[in-house]
Amino acid sequence: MAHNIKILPGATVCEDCTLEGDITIGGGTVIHPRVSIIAEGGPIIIAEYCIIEEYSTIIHKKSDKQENPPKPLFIGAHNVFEVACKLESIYGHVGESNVFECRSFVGEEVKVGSGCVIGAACTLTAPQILADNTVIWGSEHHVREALEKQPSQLLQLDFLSKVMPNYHRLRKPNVHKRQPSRQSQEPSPKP
Amino acid sequence: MAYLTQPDYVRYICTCGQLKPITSLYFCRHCLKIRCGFCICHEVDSHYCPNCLENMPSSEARLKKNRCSSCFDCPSCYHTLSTRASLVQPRQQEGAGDGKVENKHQKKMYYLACFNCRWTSRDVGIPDQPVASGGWPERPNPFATQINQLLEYYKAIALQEKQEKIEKERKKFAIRGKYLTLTDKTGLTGAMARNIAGLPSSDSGSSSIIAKFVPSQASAEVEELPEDYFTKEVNLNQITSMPQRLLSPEWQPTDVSRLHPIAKLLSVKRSQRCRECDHNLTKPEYNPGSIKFKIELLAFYHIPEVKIISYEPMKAGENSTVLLKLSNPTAHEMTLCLMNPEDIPQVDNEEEQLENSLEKSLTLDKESAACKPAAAPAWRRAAAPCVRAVGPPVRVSVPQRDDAAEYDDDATHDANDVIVWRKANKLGVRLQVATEAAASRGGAALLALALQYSYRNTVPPAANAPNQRNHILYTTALLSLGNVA
Amino acid sequence: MELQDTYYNKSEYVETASGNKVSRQTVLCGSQNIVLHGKVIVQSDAIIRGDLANVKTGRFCIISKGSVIRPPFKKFSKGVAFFPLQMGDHVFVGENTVVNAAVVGSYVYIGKNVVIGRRCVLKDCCMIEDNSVLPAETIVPSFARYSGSPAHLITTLPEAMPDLMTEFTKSYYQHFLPTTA
Amino acid sequence: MALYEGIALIQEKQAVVLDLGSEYTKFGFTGEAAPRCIIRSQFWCSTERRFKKVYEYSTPEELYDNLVNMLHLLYFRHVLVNPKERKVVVVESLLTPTLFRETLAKVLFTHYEVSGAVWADSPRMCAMTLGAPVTLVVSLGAREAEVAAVVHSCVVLRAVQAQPLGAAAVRAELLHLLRQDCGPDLHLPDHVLEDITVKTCFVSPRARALRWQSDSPPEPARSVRYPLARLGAVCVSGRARELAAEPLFRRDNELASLPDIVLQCIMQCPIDVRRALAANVLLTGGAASLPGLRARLSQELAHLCTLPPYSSRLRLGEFKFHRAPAHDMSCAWLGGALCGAGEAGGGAGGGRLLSRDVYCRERRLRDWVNLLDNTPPHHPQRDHLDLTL
Repeated sequence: MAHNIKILPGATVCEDCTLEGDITIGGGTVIHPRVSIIAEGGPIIIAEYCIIEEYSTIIHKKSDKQENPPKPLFIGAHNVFEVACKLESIYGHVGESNVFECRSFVGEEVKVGSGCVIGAACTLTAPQILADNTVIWGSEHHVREALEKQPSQLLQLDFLSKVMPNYHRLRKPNVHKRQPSRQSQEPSPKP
Repeated sequence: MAYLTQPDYVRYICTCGQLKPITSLYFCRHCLKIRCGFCICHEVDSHYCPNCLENMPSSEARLKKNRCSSCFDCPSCYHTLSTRASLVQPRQQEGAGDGKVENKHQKKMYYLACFNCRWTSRDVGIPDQPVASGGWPERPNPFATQINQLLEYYKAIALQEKQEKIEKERKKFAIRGKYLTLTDKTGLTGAMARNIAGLPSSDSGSSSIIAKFVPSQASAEVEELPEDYFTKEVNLNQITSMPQRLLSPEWQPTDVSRLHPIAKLLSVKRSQRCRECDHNLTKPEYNPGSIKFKIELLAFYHIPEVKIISYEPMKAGENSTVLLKLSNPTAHEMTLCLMNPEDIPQVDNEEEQLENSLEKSLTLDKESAACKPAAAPAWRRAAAPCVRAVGPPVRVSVPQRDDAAEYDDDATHDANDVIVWRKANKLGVRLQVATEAAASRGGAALLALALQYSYRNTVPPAANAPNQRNHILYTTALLSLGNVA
Repeated sequence: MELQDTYYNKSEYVETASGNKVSRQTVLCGSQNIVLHGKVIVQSDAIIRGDLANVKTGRFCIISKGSVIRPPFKKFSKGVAFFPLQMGDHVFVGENTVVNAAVVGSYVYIGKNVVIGRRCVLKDCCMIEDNSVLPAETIVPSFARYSGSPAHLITTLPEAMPDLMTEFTKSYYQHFLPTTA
Repeated sequence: MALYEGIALIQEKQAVVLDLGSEYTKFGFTGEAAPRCIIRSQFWCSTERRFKKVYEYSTPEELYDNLVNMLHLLYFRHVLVNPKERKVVVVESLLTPTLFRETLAKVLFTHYEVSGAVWADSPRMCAMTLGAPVTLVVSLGAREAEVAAVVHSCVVLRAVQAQPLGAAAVRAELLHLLRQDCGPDLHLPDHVLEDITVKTCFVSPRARALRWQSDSPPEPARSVRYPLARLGAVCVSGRARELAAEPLFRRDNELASLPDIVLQCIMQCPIDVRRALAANVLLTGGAASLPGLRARLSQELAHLCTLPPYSSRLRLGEFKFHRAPAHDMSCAWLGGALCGAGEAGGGAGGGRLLSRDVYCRERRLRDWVNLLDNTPPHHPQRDHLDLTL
């Protein structure tokens, strides 16, 4: 598989990660150690200000249903992937400001909107579309609609991007664009 | 730990006949008997909130209906709510938004939020509070006035009934009496006499309540389903589930927008008491955060513990070997003897004893033997043991527990047919067992093992009691040794 | 039943002077901020995030394979911080468990595949069963046995829990032996 | 603080009120307006490591153990009082099996050593919440529908009717209908069926229900996509939502539908209270909260009155319905709480309180089916009965 990892300036990406395929990592995003991002079915684009914690896995799966050339898996800004969560997708688009809690699993044919919370240890396998601000929790997969979007994690990102370089070997940003691929309303973090 | 994560392989037979693992048994030092949660008396010791871990005096707990005044549960997912601060002015925004813009005029307002399902008190329009704890609006019971009225009514009736009864008693007495009373002579009733004397009528209060009472009115009009019910889209997220409704029994909201934070239910610390001698078996420390006990008479600290190390498969009609670990939890050396249950002396009245003791512990009077509490020979019913120890009884001596002993690592191997190893207060023994020939294949192989052990009683004896400190006690354990092959 | 011996590859583990046995296959970030108080076992693929904040464990703790010990994050009105994570003595953390707690007391048993949410406080003597999820900021009182997702109180634990946990972690340590081959 | 709470606090020790239903248990204090807790009638069974229902028993001993565990949960986890110190009001159905009653008494008196208990039947308790002299109590429980006429605080025993037309019947029908839509392999656990019933089902008016049986069914209500934990979702069709409660009204030759047993109950009552009964119907029980159920029952009753065998024997006038001052599920409990405030809690004792001493002597409960308890004192048979005691 051709590895083509693009890391935009301002991103913090630990070296102790598995990155395979065509991956773009937006500015301000923090990727903790032991993360696997595998773009086997097509490119993966991770927008700005995402947090991807230990042992999380993001896979762009290969599938016959994919059109040719495959559409990229686009992951919006401000998403939080907590420890050991897993996102598998064939095509698709993940909105912004979602929280994938610890040990959650989002299967191939789940479309995630914006502001959603996939609760800890929830396993979504059946094809479904999560409307904006959906909150799923518990073994029974209770669903409710949150009143407002999940608060952004800019402060945490700020902290992490300051602290992590002191302790981890990082991958260097290799793309020097003026602006990330997508316009964002948020001010860019102080480097 | 095996006791928490594995099935109970070794179960002891409690004095009341229940089968329990050693961890849920108690040992009454005064009766010298094993007790279990079933045959002891539980008592509420103190109330505390399991979330903020604050004690609440029981009178206050009663007043507050056993609910904490500062902690709340989420009405949507039952998880504990967290208090979150937000700064009002210039605009309502997330408190942690940007710290630098903050100025002196900003005021902190608090709301409740659930970290599990993201419910917030703002979802249902509860205004934010200026103080971090409490102050959340309370809701009255929707039926309060009606129920008040009913309560008064029935109380009045009960009072009236009581008075009538007293009146009747008095009359009966009066008629039997030697002298005629005023009322008898004049034919006045008590009420009339009171009236004449200008005394307040005895039952005027209650009778007026009774007279004023308005019973519920039935109506022929029943609410029909609204017309749009058949065409309206159902939003499942807006309707509460049964558990959500029942969480607040007074309101039972059907609509999600009516959910309200639920004050946290308190927990109790329990003390446990022997029913026979009324001595405490456990008594926890008052402090909710403490894990210590003032009194802790656990079987785990007083009777020898049997653990299975390994065993050969049991075959019907054949002998096998079982490796057991025996430990002595007491501070005195213990002589242990493993035997078959029928070898326990006074075998013939063992069963009777079982029942008698339970009877005594559970009921007041012994004559009422007609109704036997159900629990008596529970273990006999549960399963008939089909494996028994063979050969001469295993008699060993186990040293006392010594906390320093763990540091010297010399496991002395006084290699022996019976004793496999010795280590501090523990030893491994090899036991020959035989499976009954009639045991059905695939059935549970249960070994009933009686333990005879010496026990040094450390309770200072009563002044007049004979100073008997060393006892020979018996207990029986049931060991599950897989299935009969 | 008695605990069986567990064997490990001698070359894989580092044994410290205080008796800690730590696998080389772990990720100990910011190891200067991690204090293991002796006779602690950290098995392969466990992650301890000392870089975020201090992590302290007591004696005789067992951190099983694939578990993540991670100090929790908290937003204040005037800034952010990662809380230090404290763990008492005789704590067992099962496989693939994520611990985001602020405090884990002594004599605590956490099963496998458990998620302990941010800033949870587990008091002394409690047990979280396998596959449970403890949402953020849960306080688990002593002698409580929690289970389910979201986890709630199922039943209480025996009074002898401290002794049970002590015995368990000690014998686990004693039965955790290097392969002789 | 509300006044009724004030009253309750003056009393020394409020008694506890127990309504142990087959699905839900209601438990709380006398003199209060609502139970302290309504929980499923189940407890954590540590030997089997699962939740066990109280009514899951095969032997009296197992029932005894179940009740001990359940009451332990109620006393020490929910209302947090010492059982010894409190009298108990037990609210029970008239048709509670003798074994269950006796075992419960044994548990209360011997295991928990309560000092006294009152056994109160639920129809009378439901009627107490109204204060009306004559009431026809129709209670739709988890398993059974029971109809009883309460006339001046007495249940007309010979007119008591019961049929297995409770919430369970609705759930069974719902599953049946869902299987017609989604295929026969659909398996849904009970709590999911309960949730679907509670959230989506309703009872359509009689006119609409008749159209469902005709050749031109009405336009069904909107279908609902109900998400399931693992299997994605199940589509609850409008038809299923609407027809799930129909078994309650389905008539057959045995005349065992809900309106039928209501009318039969009235028919078997003395002629001079029948009109009053029809004008004082109280529909309670957990299953009664289904939207539209009251309206439908009212329509069915009005219609059925005009048909044989009722048309020739009943002249009832209008059916009128009461609204109890409690939620459907806790109505009988509230009656118990009111009753207990007058009796057990007030310390007045009253003739109905069974004290521990008496129980220990006699070892039995009074029961309406027992000749010992319902033979009048001067009846010729009475002496004979006393001899056998």
